[in-house]
Amino acid sequence: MQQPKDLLSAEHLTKIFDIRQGFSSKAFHAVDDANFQLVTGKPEIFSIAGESGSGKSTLAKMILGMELPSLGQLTYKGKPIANLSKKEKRSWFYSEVQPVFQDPFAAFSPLKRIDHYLFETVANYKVVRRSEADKYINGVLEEVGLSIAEVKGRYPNELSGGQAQRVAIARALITKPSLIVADEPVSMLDASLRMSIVNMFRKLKEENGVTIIYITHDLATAYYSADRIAVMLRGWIVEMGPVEKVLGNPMHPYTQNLKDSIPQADPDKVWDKTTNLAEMEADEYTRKGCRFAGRCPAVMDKCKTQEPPSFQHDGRAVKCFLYEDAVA
Amino acid sequence: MKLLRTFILPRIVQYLIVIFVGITLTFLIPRLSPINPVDNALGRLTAFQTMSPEATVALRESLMDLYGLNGNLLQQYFSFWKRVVAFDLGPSFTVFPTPVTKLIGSSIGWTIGLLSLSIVIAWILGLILGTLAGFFPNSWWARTMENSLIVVYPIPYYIVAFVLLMLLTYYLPIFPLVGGSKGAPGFTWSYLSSLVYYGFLPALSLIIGGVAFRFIISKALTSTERSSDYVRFAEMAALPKHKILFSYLIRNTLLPQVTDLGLSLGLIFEGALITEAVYGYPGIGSLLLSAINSADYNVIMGITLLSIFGIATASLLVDLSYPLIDPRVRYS
Amino acid sequence: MHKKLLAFLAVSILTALVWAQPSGLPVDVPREELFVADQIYRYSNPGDYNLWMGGQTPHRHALMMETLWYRDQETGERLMGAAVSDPEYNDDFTTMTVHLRDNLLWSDGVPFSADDLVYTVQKINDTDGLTGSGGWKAQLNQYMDSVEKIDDTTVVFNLKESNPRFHSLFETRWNGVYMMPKHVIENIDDLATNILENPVVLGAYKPIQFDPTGYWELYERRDDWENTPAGIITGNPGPKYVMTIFYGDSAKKAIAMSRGELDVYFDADYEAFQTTLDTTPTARSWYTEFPWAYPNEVSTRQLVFNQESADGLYANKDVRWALALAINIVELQTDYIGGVAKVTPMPVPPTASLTKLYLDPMEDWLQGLQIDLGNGEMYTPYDPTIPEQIASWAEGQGYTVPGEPRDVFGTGWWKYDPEAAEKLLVNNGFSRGGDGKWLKPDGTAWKIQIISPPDENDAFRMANAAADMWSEFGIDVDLQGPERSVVDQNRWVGQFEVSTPWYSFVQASGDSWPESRGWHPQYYIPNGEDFRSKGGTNEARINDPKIGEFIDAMASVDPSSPENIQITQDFLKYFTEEMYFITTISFKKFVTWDERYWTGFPTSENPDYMPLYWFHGGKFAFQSLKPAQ
Amino acid sequence: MQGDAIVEAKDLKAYYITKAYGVERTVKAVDDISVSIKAGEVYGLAGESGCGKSTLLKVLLGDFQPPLTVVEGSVAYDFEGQTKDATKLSEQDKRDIRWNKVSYIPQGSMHVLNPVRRIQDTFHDFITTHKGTSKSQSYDMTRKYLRDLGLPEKVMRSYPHQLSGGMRQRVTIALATILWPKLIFADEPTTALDVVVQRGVIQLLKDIQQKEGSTVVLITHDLGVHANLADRIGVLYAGKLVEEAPTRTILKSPKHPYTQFLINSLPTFEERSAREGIPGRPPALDHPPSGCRFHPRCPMAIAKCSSIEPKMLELSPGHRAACHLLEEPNHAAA
Amino acid sequence: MKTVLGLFRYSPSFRLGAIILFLVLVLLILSFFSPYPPDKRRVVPRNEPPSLEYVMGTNSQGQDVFWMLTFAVRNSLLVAGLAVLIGRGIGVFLGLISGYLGGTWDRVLSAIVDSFIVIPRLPLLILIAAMVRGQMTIIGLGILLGLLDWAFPSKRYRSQILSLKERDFTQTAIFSGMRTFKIVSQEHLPFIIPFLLADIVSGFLFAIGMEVTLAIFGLADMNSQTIGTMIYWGNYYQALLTNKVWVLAAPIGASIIVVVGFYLVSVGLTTYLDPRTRLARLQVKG
Repeated sequence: MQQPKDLLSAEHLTKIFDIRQGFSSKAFHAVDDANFQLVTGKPEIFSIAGESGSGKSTLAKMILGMELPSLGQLTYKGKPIANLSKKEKRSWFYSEVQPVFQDPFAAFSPLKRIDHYLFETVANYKVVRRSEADKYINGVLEEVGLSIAEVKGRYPNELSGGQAQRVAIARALITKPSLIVADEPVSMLDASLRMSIVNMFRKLKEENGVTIIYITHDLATAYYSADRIAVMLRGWIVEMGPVEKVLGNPMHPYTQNLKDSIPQADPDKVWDKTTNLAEMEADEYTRKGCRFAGRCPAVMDKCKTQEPPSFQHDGRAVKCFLYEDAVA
Repeated sequence: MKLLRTFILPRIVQYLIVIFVGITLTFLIPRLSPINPVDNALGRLTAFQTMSPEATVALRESLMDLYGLNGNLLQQYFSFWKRVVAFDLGPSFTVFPTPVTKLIGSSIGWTIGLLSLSIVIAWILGLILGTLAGFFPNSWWARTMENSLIVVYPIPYYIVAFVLLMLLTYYLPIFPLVGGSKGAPGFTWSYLSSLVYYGFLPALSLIIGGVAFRFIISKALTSTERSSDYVRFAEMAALPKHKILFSYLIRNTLLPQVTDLGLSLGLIFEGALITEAVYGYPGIGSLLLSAINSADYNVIMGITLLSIFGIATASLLVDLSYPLIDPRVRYS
Repeated sequence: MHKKLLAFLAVSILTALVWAQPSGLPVDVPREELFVADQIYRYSNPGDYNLWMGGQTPHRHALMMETLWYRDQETGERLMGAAVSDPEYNDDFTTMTVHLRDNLLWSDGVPFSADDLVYTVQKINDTDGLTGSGGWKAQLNQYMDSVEKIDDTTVVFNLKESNPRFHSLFETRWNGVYMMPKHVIENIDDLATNILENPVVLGAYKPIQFDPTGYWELYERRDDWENTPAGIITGNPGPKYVMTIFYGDSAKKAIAMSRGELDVYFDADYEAFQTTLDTTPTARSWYTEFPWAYPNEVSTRQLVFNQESADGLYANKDVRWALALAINIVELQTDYIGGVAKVTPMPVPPTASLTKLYLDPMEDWLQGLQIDLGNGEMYTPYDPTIPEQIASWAEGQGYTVPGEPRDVFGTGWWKYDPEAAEKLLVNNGFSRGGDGKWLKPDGTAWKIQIISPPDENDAFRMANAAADMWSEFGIDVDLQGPERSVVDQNRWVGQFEVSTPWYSFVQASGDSWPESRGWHPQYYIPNGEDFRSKGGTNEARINDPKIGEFIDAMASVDPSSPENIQITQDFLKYFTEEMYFITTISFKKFVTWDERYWTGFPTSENPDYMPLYWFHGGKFAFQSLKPAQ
Repeated sequence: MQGDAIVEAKDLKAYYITKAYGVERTVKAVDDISVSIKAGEVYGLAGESGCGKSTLLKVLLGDFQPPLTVVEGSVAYDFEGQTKDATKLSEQDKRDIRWNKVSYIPQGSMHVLNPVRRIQDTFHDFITTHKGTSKSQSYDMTRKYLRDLGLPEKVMRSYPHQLSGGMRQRVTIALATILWPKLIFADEPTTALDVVVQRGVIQLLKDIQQKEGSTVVLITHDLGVHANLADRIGVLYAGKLVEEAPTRTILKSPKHPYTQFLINSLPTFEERSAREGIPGRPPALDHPPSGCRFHPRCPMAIAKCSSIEPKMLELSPGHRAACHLLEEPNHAAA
Repeated sequence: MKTVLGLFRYSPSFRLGAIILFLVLVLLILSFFSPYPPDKRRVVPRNEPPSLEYVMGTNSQGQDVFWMLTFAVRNSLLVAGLAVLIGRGIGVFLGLISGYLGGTWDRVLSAIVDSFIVIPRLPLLILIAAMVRGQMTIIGLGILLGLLDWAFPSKRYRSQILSLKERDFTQTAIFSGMRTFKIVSQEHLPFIIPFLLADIVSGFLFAIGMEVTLAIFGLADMNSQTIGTMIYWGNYYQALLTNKVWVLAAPIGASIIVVVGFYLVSVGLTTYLDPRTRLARLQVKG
C-alpha cells in the first residue's frame, strides 16, 4: 500500500459562520482559503499563531473533525476528513489524530476521576490487554513526567493545571497517534510551567515521531518550539514559513506588530512606541480589501479595496502587497 | 432580511403548527367523551318533568339538529374549522342558543382582571422578596421567609384557597362568599370598590402561591448573580446596597423572569379554574368547569382554543421581543 | 423612604375598602323588606326571562309564571292557578273544558283572559326551537287536535283521541305550560331568540335587577299582588322583595345563613345542616327538632338493578330478594341518613296523602307477603316494627320523636335476615369461597358494581350503606361515585349493575300512569343502547309483559277514579313481589330557613303548602311569609 | 517622584479558615509578609498561581470576608498624613477611601461590567457614589476622561457585550481610575488578553500612572509585563515573599533560586536553546513544607533548608531575598 | 453508600429531608400492617378527635385517620412516582434524542414539544379525567399525569444536553473512543442527575397537586385512599365546617411533608453534586 505523501493537507479550506446580533445577521469567513501541508514521515511542530478571533481554533476543530469545512478540502492521509463516517472516525481517525485542549480542567469531567479517561482510551482502542493497562498507562504517564500513583483515583481539581495538562497529553499519546492538535495548550498555565509542556512537545516530536499542530497566541513559545508557523489574522493565513524566518524576521506588518507586542522580561527591551488596536473584531472580518488595513502602519490605497494575494518571499508566504514585486 | 427567514418565519410557522395541533386536539377530545351533550340536555329537561315517551324522542331529534351534531366526525371537523376561521364558536348547548362568544365575553373580563393583577403582584412581590433574601442570605428574616414559603409552596393550591375561604368568611366573616361585584356595573366608587372587595380573597390565594414560587426562583437566581464579577466589583467600589440591589441584581435576574411572566400571563385562561370554583368567582374558570360537567362541547372548545391561542401568542411575543428586552441576546 | 410610604398607603387604602364594604348582600334593599332564597344553581343566562326558550327555570317560574293548576305535594290537593275550577272532560275523554279566573291581571295591568291561554297553546304548538317548552310542544302535537275560546273565561281543548290525563300538561308538579301575555308576545318577531327582558308577568313577583354574572336575581312584589293566583289563594302580601342567590356548596350556604345573608336554602348535607343549627339559633327545617328535614317530596330512593348486566345475574328475583334481606334498613336510615328520612318498601313516598291511598291499605298485604326461600320453605319478609325500632334509636340518641313513629319514620320494611338471604343464594347455586366471600354460580368471585352521584347526598349515602352491608354479607362491592353527568350517561346506556336513581310510581294526586308508563315493555330497549331511545324510563331493562298489562289498564280509566287506585295497587304488589327495585327511603330535603327576618314558611306545624320553593308551586311558600317582628 | 510609603504591610498573616463539611482547614495564603510600597511607584508582585498574591492584594485593599481572616499584622495606608488600617475599614471608610484614594482593577474578565447597563450609566453609578454628582455631571466627567485616555467616546452608549475584550478591559481601567486615586491595585489586568491588546492595556495603565503620579500595585505572573511596567518587583512563593528588588536588578541578577528559575524558564527570541521549567509543583498551602518552602523543588537545597526558615536578607539597598544560600556569600547562586 | 453517609453528615438540608422521607417511608410501610383494610368503613367510632387510641382521630365514615393516611401516602406516592417516572422518562428520552440526534429529529421533536407546552394541561386533564371517570384507577391516574408532564422537562433536558455536548470533556470522551451511549451514560448523566432530581421534585409537586385537584373535583378514583381523596371525603363530610380539623389536617400535612422532604433532599444533593461547591469541599483554593 502506498503511503500518501501528505499527512494532512488543506486546500482552499474555508469556514463560513453566520453571526446574528439583534435583528441583523452577517456571514463571515472564520477561516478563509487556508492552504498548507504536513508531510508524512517528517514529524514537525507546526504552529498556528494569531490573536483570539483569528480563526485558529476553528481551523483546529476542522482538523479534528468537529466542524465541517464550508468550502475547500481537508484531507488526512489522503482521506477527506469531512467524509469519514462515524465508525471510521472512531475505529481509525481518532486513534491517529488526538487533541489537547486549552483548559485542562474543562477537558475532563469534574465528576470523574481523571484516570478514567486513560483506562477508557486503552480499553476502547484495545491498545493492550486489560491486565497490562496499568503498566502501559504508567509508561505513557512517565513520558509526560508523571506516574500512575500521582494520578490514580484523583479528580481533576485535585491536580494542578500543569499536571492535568500532562495527563491530557498522556491520554492523547495512548493510541500512539501520528498527529496531535494542541489548541492553546499552555495559555491557562503559569509562565513557569509552560516550558515544561512545550519541551515535552519537542521531545514527543523527536522521540515518538508525532507531528504536532501547536495553536497559540504566545509567539515566544511558538518560536521556541515550532518548526514552521502560520500566522493568522481574521481568518487569513497572512504569513507562513519556517519559524526562524517568520518570527526571526517577520515580514507581514501584522506579524511584526504581534512580535513587537510581546512583553519581554528584559529591562533592555521595553516598548518604545505605541500600537493601534482594533475596536471591533467582527468589523475586520467583513472589511473590504486587506483585513489589517485599518491598523496597518504601512497601509496603501489599494490595501483598502483589494484583497492581497499570497506572495512567496524569503522562504515563506506573505499575504501583503508590500511584497508584490519581490522575487520569490 | 436573513433574520426574517432564519428566525422569525420558522417561529411563526411553529406558532401556526402549535395552534393547529391544539385546535385539532380540542376538537377531538370532547368528542371522544362518552357524555353526549344532547342526552345531557335531555336529562336536564326531563329531570323534573314527566314527559311522554313520544315527546322525548321528538325532542331528542330536534336537539341533535339544533346542536349541529349530525354528520360524521370529519364533516363536523370541517364545519368546525369553517366556524373557527369566521371567529364563530357556535352556540352553547346548555344555554342554547346563546353564542359561546357571548358567554366567554361576559366571563373573560373577570378572569383577566383577577389573574393578571394577582399574577403581576405575585411576580413583583416574589421577585423583590426573593432578591432581598438572596442578597442578605444570612439574615433572620430571609431565613424565616424562605422556610415558610418553602412550606407554603407545595401546598396544593386548592387547599390554600379553601382554608382562606373558611378563615375569612366563616370564622372571621369579613369577605363576601360569592360573586365578583356588588350592584350595577359602572364607574361608581361603590361598584369599583366592590370589585376590590369581592376580588380580594381570590387574589390573595393566588398571590400566596405565586409569591412562594417566584421567591424560590428569584432567590436562587440572585444567589448565583450575587457572586458574579460585576456585583463583586460594584461592592468593592462601595456602591450603596440599594443601588446594587436594584440596578445590578434585579436588572439582571429580571430577564429570565420576564419570560416567565409572559408565559404565566398566557396561562390566565386555565389558571382560574380552581380559584373560581372555590370562591364562586364569575370568570372563565367557572364557565369551563360547568361546561365540562354538562358536556357543553362548544364552550369547552371555545375556552381551550382561547387558552391555546393565549399561551402560544404570549410565548411567540416573548420570543420575538427577547432581542429588544435583552441587549445581550444573539440568535445562533 | 417613599417605598415604605407607598406600602403604607396601599395597605390603608385596602383596609379602608374592606371596612367600607358592609359585608353582606350585593343589593341595596332594606334587609327587613327582603327575603333571600338560595338559588339552586348559577344561571348561565342572566337576564334571560324567556322561560319558554331557556331551560333555567327554578325560582323564576315560581315567582313570575302561572299555569292552570298546582298539585301540592304536601297535601296532595289541587290548587287553582289561572283556572277557577277542575278540568271538565266529556264522557269519552276527547274534550277538556277549562274555566279561568276573571280577576287576574298581567303586571302591566292588562287583564288575563281565554285569549291568552289559546294564544299560549297555539304559539307553543307552532313555534320551532322553543327548547324550554319542547316537551309541551311535542305532547300538545301528539294529543291535541284544536283549542278554542268559548268566552273570556272558558276554553275548550279538542283531543285527537281519548285521554283522561290531558290536563296534567297544565298541572304543576315541577312546572306546567306557562301562560303567555298575548298582547306582548304577539309583537315579538321570534320568540325562540328573544330573551324577554323586563317581562310582563302573571305571577306576584317581577324581576327588577339581576347579576350580569348570574349569581343572583332580585324580584319585587307587584302592587296589585291581589290580582295574582298566589295572592288570591294565600291572601297574604309576602315580602316586598325576594332575592335568589347562588352561594355554592352546602358549606357556603351554611356559612351564608350564619352570616344572616340567606333566609332559606334548598338542601344541604347533614353536616352542613347541623352546623347551621349550631351557628344560627333562629334556623330550622320542617320539624323544629329531630328529624328536622322535610320528608314529603314525591320521590323515593332505590337501588335499581340492571337486569341485563353481569350475564343476567340480577334478572333473578331470588338474588334481588337476597340482596334486599341483606340490608339492615334501621342502620341505613339511622347511621347513614341520620334518621331523618321516611322508610318505604315500595316506590311510593309515604306522604300523608299517599300513605292513605296506598301504604295504609296495602299494609295487611305486605305483612302477609311470603316468598319462597327454596325447597318450598316459605318466608315472611316484612317487618312492620321498623318505625318503632327507629324511634327507639332516636330516643336513645336523646331525640324526641314528634308524633307517631309511622307518621315520622314511614312504614315497615324488609327484615334484616342474612340467613334467609344465604338460603336464597345457596338455593340458586351461589356458594361461599374459602375466605367466606360469595362466589357466583359459575364459581367466580361475586363483585357488585354500584354507581351513585356523590352530589346527591341521600342516594350516595344509601349506596354507601348498601356497599357496606353487602360487603359485610360477603360480597365484594365496587362503589363508584363519579360526577352526576357520568352517572347519568352510564345509566342511560346500561353501564352499571346497581344504580341509585329517584323514582316515584305515583304522583301527588295518586295517579300512577304518567310515571309508570315509561316502564311499559313497548318502550323496552336492550342493554348497551340508551334506554330512552323510544322515550321510556326503563333503566333496569325489565321486559315484563305483565307490567304492560297493568299500565294499559290504567290508561283507559279516569285518574281520580277508585278503579285507577285499585289497578295501581295491584301493579305495586306485583312489582314488589318481584323486588324489581329495592326501595329504601323517600326523598328528604333539608330545606332550611332562618326565622331571623321572616316567619310563615311552611312547617310541620303549619303544613298548608309544600316548602319546595324552587318548584313552580313554590310560590305559595313565598307568598305565605310574614315579617318576623 | 517616589516618596514615603503609601501603604505598608507589617508581618501580615492572612489565612483562609474554613470549616466545610465538618473538617477544619487553615490555608496560610499570606504568611508573615512585610512590604512597603512607596508613593508614586509601580510595585509588581510576581509568582505562580496559588502563591498567595491575590490574597495579599485583597488584604492590602481591605476587601476580604470570611473565610479569609487577617490573623496577624496590619496594613497601614498613609494619605498625606491621614492614616488608616486597611484591615479594619468601616463601611463609611470604604465609601470615603475607595475610588477616591484607593482603587482596584480586576482581571480582564468578561463580566466585570454590569451586562445590562450602558457603560455611561455604570460610570455614573461609580462616580456618584463617591462624588454625589448628577447624571450629566458624571457623563461629562466620563466623556472627558475617556478622551484623555484616547478611548472612543461612543463606548459610553454601548453595552459591555458590544465591546471587544481589549476595549472592555480598557474601559474597566478607566472606570477604576476615573476619580484619580492615589493608589491603584491591579490584579492580573492583562491575563487572557491577546498580546497586542495587552500591550495597549499596559500602555494605558502606564499613562494613567504617569499623568497623576499614582501608586500602582500590579499583580501578574508574566514577568514580561512587569519588566515593562514595574519599578520594583516582589516575588512570592507559597505565601511568602522570597525576593524583592528594583525591576532591573531582579531581572538581571536574581538571587533567589526560585526567581532564577522563573526568569530562566522564559523563552526569548534570541535563542532557541532548551530551557527547563521549574520542576515539581507549588505546595498546597494548608500544609506547607517546613523550613524553606521552596526546598522540595530546589536543586540547590542544603540540609538546613528543610528545617530552618530562611530570613529576609538585605543584599544591597532595596534588594532583599530569603535564602540560606545567600547567608554565606561563597554559596551565592549565579 | 459513602456518598449518602457523607451527605447525611455534611448537608443539614439533606439530613432533615432524609429524616422526613424516612418517616414517610415508615408511614408507607406501616400501611401493610394496618389493622383494617383501607376501604373498610365503620370499623371505629365516627368523628373521634385525636386520642391515644386514635392518634389522628377518626373520620365521618368510621375510619381511623392515621391508618387511612398510611394508605393515602402510599397511593399518592405511587401516583406521583408513576407520573414522575413516565413524565421524566418521556422527557429525558425525547430530550436525549433531540439533543444527540439533532437535525431534522430535533426540529420535529422540538415542534411537538413546543406544541404540548402550549396546550393547557389542567382543562385537558379534567376533560380526560371526566371522560374516563369511573374507570380511573390510581395507576391510570399516574399514567395520565405522566403523559401530561413531560414537555417542559424534555425542553430543559435538551438544552442541558446541548450545552454538555459543547463542553471540552465531551470531546475528550469522543477522542477516548467512547461510543455515544457510553458518553451519555457515563459522562453526561452525572451532570443531568442533580438537575433531574430537582426536576423530580417539581414533578412530584405537579402530580400531587393535580391528584388533589382532580380528587377535589371528584374526578379521581374515589375508592382508593390518596391524599386527594382523603381531602375530598373530609370536605364531603364538611370537616372544616363542623370543626373536625384533624380529618383534613392529616392529608394536608402529609402532602406538605412529602414535598418538603423531597425538596430538602434535592437541595442537599444538588449542592453536594455541584462541581463548584464540591471543589470548595475538596480543597479551598488560596
